[in-house]
Amino acid sequence: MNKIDRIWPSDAVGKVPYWVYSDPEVYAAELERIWYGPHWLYCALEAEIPEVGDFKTTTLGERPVVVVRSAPDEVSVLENRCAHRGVKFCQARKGHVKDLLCPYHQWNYSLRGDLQGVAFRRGVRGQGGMPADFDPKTISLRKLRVEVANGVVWATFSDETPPFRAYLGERFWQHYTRVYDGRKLAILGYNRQHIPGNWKLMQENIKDPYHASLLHVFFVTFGLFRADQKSATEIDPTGRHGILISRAGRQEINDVTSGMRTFRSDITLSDPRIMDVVREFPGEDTVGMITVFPSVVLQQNQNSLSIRHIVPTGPDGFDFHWTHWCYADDTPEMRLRRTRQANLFGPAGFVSADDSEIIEMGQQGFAHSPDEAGIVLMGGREIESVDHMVTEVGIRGMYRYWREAMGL
Amino acid sequence: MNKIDRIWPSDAVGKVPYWVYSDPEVYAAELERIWYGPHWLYCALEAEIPEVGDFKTTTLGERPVVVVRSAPDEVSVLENRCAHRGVKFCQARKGHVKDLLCPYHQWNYSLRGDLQGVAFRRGVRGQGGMPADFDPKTISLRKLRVEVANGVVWATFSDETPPFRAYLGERFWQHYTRVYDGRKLAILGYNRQHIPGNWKLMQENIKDPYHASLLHVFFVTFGLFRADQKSATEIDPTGRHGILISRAGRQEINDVTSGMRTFRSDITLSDPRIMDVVREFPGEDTVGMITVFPSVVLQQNQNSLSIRHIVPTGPDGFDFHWTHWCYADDTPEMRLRRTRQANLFGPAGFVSADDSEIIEMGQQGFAHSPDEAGIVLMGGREIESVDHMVTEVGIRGMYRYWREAMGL
Amino acid sequence: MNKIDRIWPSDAVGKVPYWVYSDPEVYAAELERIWYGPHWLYCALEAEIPEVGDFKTTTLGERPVVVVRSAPDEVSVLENRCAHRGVKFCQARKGHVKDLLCPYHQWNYSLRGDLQGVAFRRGVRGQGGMPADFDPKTISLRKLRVEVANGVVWATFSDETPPFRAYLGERFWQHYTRVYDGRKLAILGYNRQHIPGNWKLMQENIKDPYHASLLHVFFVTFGLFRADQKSATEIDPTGRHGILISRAGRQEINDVTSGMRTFRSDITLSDPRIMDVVREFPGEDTVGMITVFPSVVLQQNQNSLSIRHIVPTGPDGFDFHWTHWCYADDTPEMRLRRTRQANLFGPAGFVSADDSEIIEMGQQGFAHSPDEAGIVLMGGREIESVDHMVTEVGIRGMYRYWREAMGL
Amino acid sequence: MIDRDALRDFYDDYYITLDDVRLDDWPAFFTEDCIYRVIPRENYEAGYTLSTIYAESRGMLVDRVMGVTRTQMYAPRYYRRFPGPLRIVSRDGDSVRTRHNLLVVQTLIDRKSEIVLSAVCHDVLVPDDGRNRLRERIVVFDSEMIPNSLIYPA
Amino acid sequence: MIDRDALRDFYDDYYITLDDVRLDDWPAFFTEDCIYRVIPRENYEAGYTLSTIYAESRGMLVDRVMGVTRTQMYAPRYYRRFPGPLRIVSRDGDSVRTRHNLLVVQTLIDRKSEIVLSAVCHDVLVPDDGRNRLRERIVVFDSEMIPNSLIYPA
Amino acid sequence: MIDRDALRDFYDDYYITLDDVRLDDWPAFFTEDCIYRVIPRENYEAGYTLSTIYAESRGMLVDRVMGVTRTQMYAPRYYRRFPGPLRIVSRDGDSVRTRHNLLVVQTLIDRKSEIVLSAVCHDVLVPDDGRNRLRERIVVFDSEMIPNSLIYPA
Ligand code: FES
Ligand code: FES
Ligand code: FES
Ligand SMILES: [Fe+3]
Ligand SMILES: [Fe+3]
Ligand SMILES: [Fe+3]
Repeated sequence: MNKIDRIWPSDAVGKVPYWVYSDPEVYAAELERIWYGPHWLYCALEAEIPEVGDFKTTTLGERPVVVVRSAPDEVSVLENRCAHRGVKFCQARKGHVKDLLCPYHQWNYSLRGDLQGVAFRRGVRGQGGMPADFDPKTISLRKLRVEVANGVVWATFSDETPPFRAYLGERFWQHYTRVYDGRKLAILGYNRQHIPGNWKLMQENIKDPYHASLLHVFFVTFGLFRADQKSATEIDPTGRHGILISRAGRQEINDVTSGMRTFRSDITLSDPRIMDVVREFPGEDTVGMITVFPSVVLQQNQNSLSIRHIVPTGPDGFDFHWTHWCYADDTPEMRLRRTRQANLFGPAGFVSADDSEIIEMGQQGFAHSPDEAGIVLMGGREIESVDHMVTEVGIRGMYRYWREAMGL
Repeated sequence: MNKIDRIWPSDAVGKVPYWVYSDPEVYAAELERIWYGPHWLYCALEAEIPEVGDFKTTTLGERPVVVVRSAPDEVSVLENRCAHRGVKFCQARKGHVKDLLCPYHQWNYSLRGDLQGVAFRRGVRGQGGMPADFDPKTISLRKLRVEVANGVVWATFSDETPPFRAYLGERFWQHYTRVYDGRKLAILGYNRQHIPGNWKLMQENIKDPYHASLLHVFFVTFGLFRADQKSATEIDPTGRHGILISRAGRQEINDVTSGMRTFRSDITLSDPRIMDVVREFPGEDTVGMITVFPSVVLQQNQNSLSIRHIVPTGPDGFDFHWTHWCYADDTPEMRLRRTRQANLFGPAGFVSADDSEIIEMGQQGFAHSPDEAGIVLMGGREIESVDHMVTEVGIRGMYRYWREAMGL
Repeated sequence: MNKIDRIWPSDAVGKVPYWVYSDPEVYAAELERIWYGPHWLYCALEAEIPEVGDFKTTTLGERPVVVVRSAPDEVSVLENRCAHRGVKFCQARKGHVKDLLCPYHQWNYSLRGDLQGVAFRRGVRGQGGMPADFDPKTISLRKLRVEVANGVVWATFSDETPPFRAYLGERFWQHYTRVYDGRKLAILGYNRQHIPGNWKLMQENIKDPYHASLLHVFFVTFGLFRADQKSATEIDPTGRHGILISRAGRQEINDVTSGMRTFRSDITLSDPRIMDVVREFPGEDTVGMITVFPSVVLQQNQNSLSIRHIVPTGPDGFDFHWTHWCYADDTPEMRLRRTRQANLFGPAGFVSADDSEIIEMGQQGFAHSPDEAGIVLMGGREIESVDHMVTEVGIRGMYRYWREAMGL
Repeated sequence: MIDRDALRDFYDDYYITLDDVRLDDWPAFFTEDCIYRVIPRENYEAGYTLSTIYAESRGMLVDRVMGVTRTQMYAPRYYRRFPGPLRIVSRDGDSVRTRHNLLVVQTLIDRKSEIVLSAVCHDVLVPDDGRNRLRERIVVFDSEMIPNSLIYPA
Repeated sequence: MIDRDALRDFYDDYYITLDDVRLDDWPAFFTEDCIYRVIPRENYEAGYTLSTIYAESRGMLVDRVMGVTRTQMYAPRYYRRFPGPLRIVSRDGDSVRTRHNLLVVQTLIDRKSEIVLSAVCHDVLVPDDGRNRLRERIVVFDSEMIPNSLIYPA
Repeated sequence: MIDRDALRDFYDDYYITLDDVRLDDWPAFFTEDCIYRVIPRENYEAGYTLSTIYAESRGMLVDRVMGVTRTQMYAPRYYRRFPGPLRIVSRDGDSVRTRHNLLVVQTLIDRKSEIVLSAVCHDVLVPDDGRNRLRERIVVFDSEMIPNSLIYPA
């Protein structure tokens, strides 16, 4: 890989240079050091592959993989690249198989990725075949390390990655298990969109509570997420993970909202069922948005639960896959409630469309000024958790970690 | 920026190597040294933003900017990139605002680009906010130097750029003011097309009267621009600017036209109103096509007036924005005449479509032969103004200057 | 050109690293050293340009050329790039001309590419014109070396390329002349598709008989090409060219087919006319698929005859142009038979669509793992012709030659 | 009974209203208790309820319009809708079930026009105080990867 | 009165004539004193008169054809037109005002097919010595950035 | 005689059958001795017989379906067909010759929707034991460079 000759600004904590979003060399290094490095990447929900032989295909970083239930209590994550001549042999999004078969020459793999059949290995009628020193036992699909944590499948390309719970850290393990509490999950459905902006902008967006009170008129007006509400912005010790916590308020004019351009006291809902929220988690908090670096956002917003998967496609864009889910034992009413609240999220979401648009507008703004830098001073230069949302600490934390991981 | 290891041909004046049109390193250097260097770039017509608060967005080189009337007699040109985290905050083509507001966190700027409002700067209920050393007065949108010359708004990224009149030079200031004479202008409308060829090919095209008599059957046949007519090809002392001057003739067979493949004596117009030209400028000349390096073509062709704005999008293409205009006090008849004559120009122009097509065909021809070179010897090797159109002097002049500016 | 710092795997013959398919530097070197180097490239069938003045445009590597009959017994292949300023002057696929004229400034070339007319060379009415030292006789379109071999037009950019027959080698000249036997050819028609995979994958595909018995259910089931049939896989002494020879069998269950996942004993054709094959070539062989490195596949499969032309468009894709042909003296029945059998081939071919899909799936699989390698050990490590199809020798041979040619 | 001419006129009005971005007039094309969804084909075929846009009443459509016009932030764009031939699937009393394909083409500033949705619409129309209205409209779109946001309704 | 069948036949003829590039037959679809414009939506909505193609008479359409066939230089290409449902907007005496969307797809040599125009057509038809003709046709296109040239009429 | 309503219903059925990938039902839209071809415009205009898909009988269409469903290997994809207005070209006895444009839009997994074919269809329909069928269908496509494979019929 070419050497990266970029200099970080002198205000190391308060500024983020724009070349991090557009430099192809930096992006190539991110794939190696972050995506294929010591980090856990989101793969799937167990609910998507309940039976042995059920599989799902997805992409980690830029590499296609197959996520398959290889035993009742085992999930295997294998590179979707045949060991023979590299074909992405599995093309379906989902399915059920007995074994993994590459169509080109029918090399055949067990659900664990071990090569178990090589067509014509012994030749045909004494002709051809593989040489004596060819040993199928030494060949397999590339297998990733896998952990299944309360219904969610995680994988990593690296041997150095700590166990998933340690990767999150105790505090974030608590946040994680608040929603992923071991109950069986079920799929509500998917949304998929391509966002033409650097992948880190999505991580920033969900680590940035500062914008929520200002960009999202819907949130602000109906008090779903607003600066005057009890809230917290936490990061893990490394700074790479974050969570935004908040407690819903009302559509009220007060000392804070009165000063907000985005607060609309005159807007009302003709059918307020979208705001029909029920409390289902311990505590008063109504929003818990977790960013697990680098690949995913875990959304709990009112009763809407989703996993938002980031698949980078270059320095200037990423595919964004939304998996909305519910608990397997949800009542029909609860499923309907979650489906209804999903109107706030996704490519047409009352709130999320603001974010996907702003990310594109960000890339448009700085793509041609790589040597300028953004300012992340809200809440000062501290890098530690705080009990409010008037801060950019989550972003400062992520870049402190990013520089370590990237050696920049 | 990587060093460019390209060698110019030995016939320094008579040849132009094809790598100037396709090498990404060369293109990157052009952005820095030419587009963001000591050159005036076309922004807008004052007529597009008559009132204080009126704005227009456009792109200079590859950078988005906002062109806004910041005072009755002042136009500001500001990078469309929020000082906070770089968002291209202004997305509309045109509009009217009281201030410039970024939607992401509502940082607020005066029409001059000064930061005048930072949401939650003091925090919310004592929490968060910007640190003590944060001084909004030191922060603004990037402001470009601006000059308004007889209704046309120009801007430059560089402090070294001489005043606009000096940039043109006296002689070209005269050419410029022949049409931009201080009268109030009005907008007739726009055309926009993407031309898949290097941006310099458009500058060359309008600096090249040699082709006009040969490529453009319409011009030739109806005598609008033809080699047998009185004409001139002028360049400024630096060689970067040029003008083609010509005097319309008739559809006549003579010593010159008789030898022209493109002269069609048998073609007639069923409705000749498109040729209903009136004389409106001092002197006999009917065509004055000015190229102001690097960003624009100023068209006066018969009664059709337009500004053709070049926005490069890479080594192999550019967006081409046409602004057709008239004088504010034009009669309805005159506006109609200009609208009618516009059929010669633009993406569907009887004449201009030949040029946009030929530019694409040029890029297709040499893109894969960067080490070959084109020949620009028509009219010899001289680089000085001449009183005819059988020359490529304008191109020779541009590349003499381009090599200086690029240090190549 | 930048230096390529890639290391070939230690198992030099048995493995092919994936960077050969995706590295832009490698691709750039391939254009220079292979496509524009000492190799014959397919241009056209003489039948496409029977009369003097008939021309066809095509692309060799990435360079556009004009293939024109410049004399009753002479075909000229000229770069489609005007010597003046590089315009791809000829835009039609096919046509008939008296001379070659560039529309931009009407420089005019003979059918052999010699510059024979420069508009306004002597100026107009004593003004302008070309300088004294301008000598048209020294200027021409770039002319390629051309050979016409039994109705097929070949060209090369290099002076070192041996004569075409020597380039093929005696053995392959015999294979070539088995079908291209000197009889007059006629055009049946074209198919054109863009395949998003590296160009070498197509060469590999047709040098790889191993896959045919496994991927192509249609071939296998109806016995058109199957491992239990008499066959041969030959390469030329350099390893760059290859041929797959086979003798059709029947839809029978035997020791081999019984073990084939892709053999479907239950499938029958409702209208078997597609299998109505007649023997027309000497010998028993029913299939002869020749790969002439690097640009073309010569197909003789049953009675279906085509030339498949590879036009690379970058490391990750190529345009694939199919020219189906017949003998000029074919009966209407025979033409119909060939047209009918063409259903097996092309973008919608019962068989070929499998291949174009598998090539895309290959690129998808390894594009993001350049440092991994594919295995080509079927049939051992030998690199010599064999009389069966259970081998990857053709691929091993091609890469042995490719490394020589590339100096890697 | 809603005859072919009435259906033709209904859809002409419907699509012209949207193409002209007269969003405030849009909810009136639906019954008070309508079901409206824009849903990925993937979800629809799997029986998943999750929709990209989902409404259970005319009121929710009014709220959707409020969102697009009052609360959401997005880059300016044009949508243009190209409906295919209309199929009458079945009639049940005075209601009629129809189906047609829909291509939605979007254009953003300085960009070429592009396909944003390739979809099929499954509708149910009924006479409803004096005019015809949609009691149900399910827009099932093939498009696997939406070019960023979906702003206007289909 | 020009009824629906007559309109259908008129537009079938009109678009087939253009798709088949029988340009010489095209001006006859217009009245002698017709207005024809192909105009960017941006100009149309701003009230700007500038059009990408502008004609004030059948003669100017004849001249446009002359340009395309005799004087202009351009790479070969195919255009194919996909008109949407036809809306009858109003009738005034024997003239009828119609509206429909139009998608124009172009294909250049060795390239994939692409959208060149996404537009809406505002037409006025009248009976004119023995046949129906366009007295006015305004093609308002969304497309913000034309892929190089616009050669053939819409 | 096959009237307009019958034609409309025929093509509605035809395209819905293909859009819904009910391929086994597709051959029945053709007569036993039908001619079906999907052919590049380039070949068609040059008089070349070579077609991208070619069938001389309903049996060959059945075999084509067998290929797509039983023998071929390809990545999953959606096709959606957008036919343009139908033109009745001529009638000959009880057969009718029609023509219409056809836009085929494809969507692959994780990709944006794209045009796969921009074409014109020249058809001949006849009544054939109790229903209408295609005796001939020639799909002439402009598309110069197919995005890899053409899997499903048009
Ligand atoms: S590439 Fe998979 S079996 Fe050969
Ligand atoms: S990016 Fe503009 S206010 Fe934050
Ligand atoms: S470029 Fe060909 S004549 Fe000038
Ligand atoms: Fe947000
Ligand atoms: Fe010109
Ligand atoms: Fe094959």
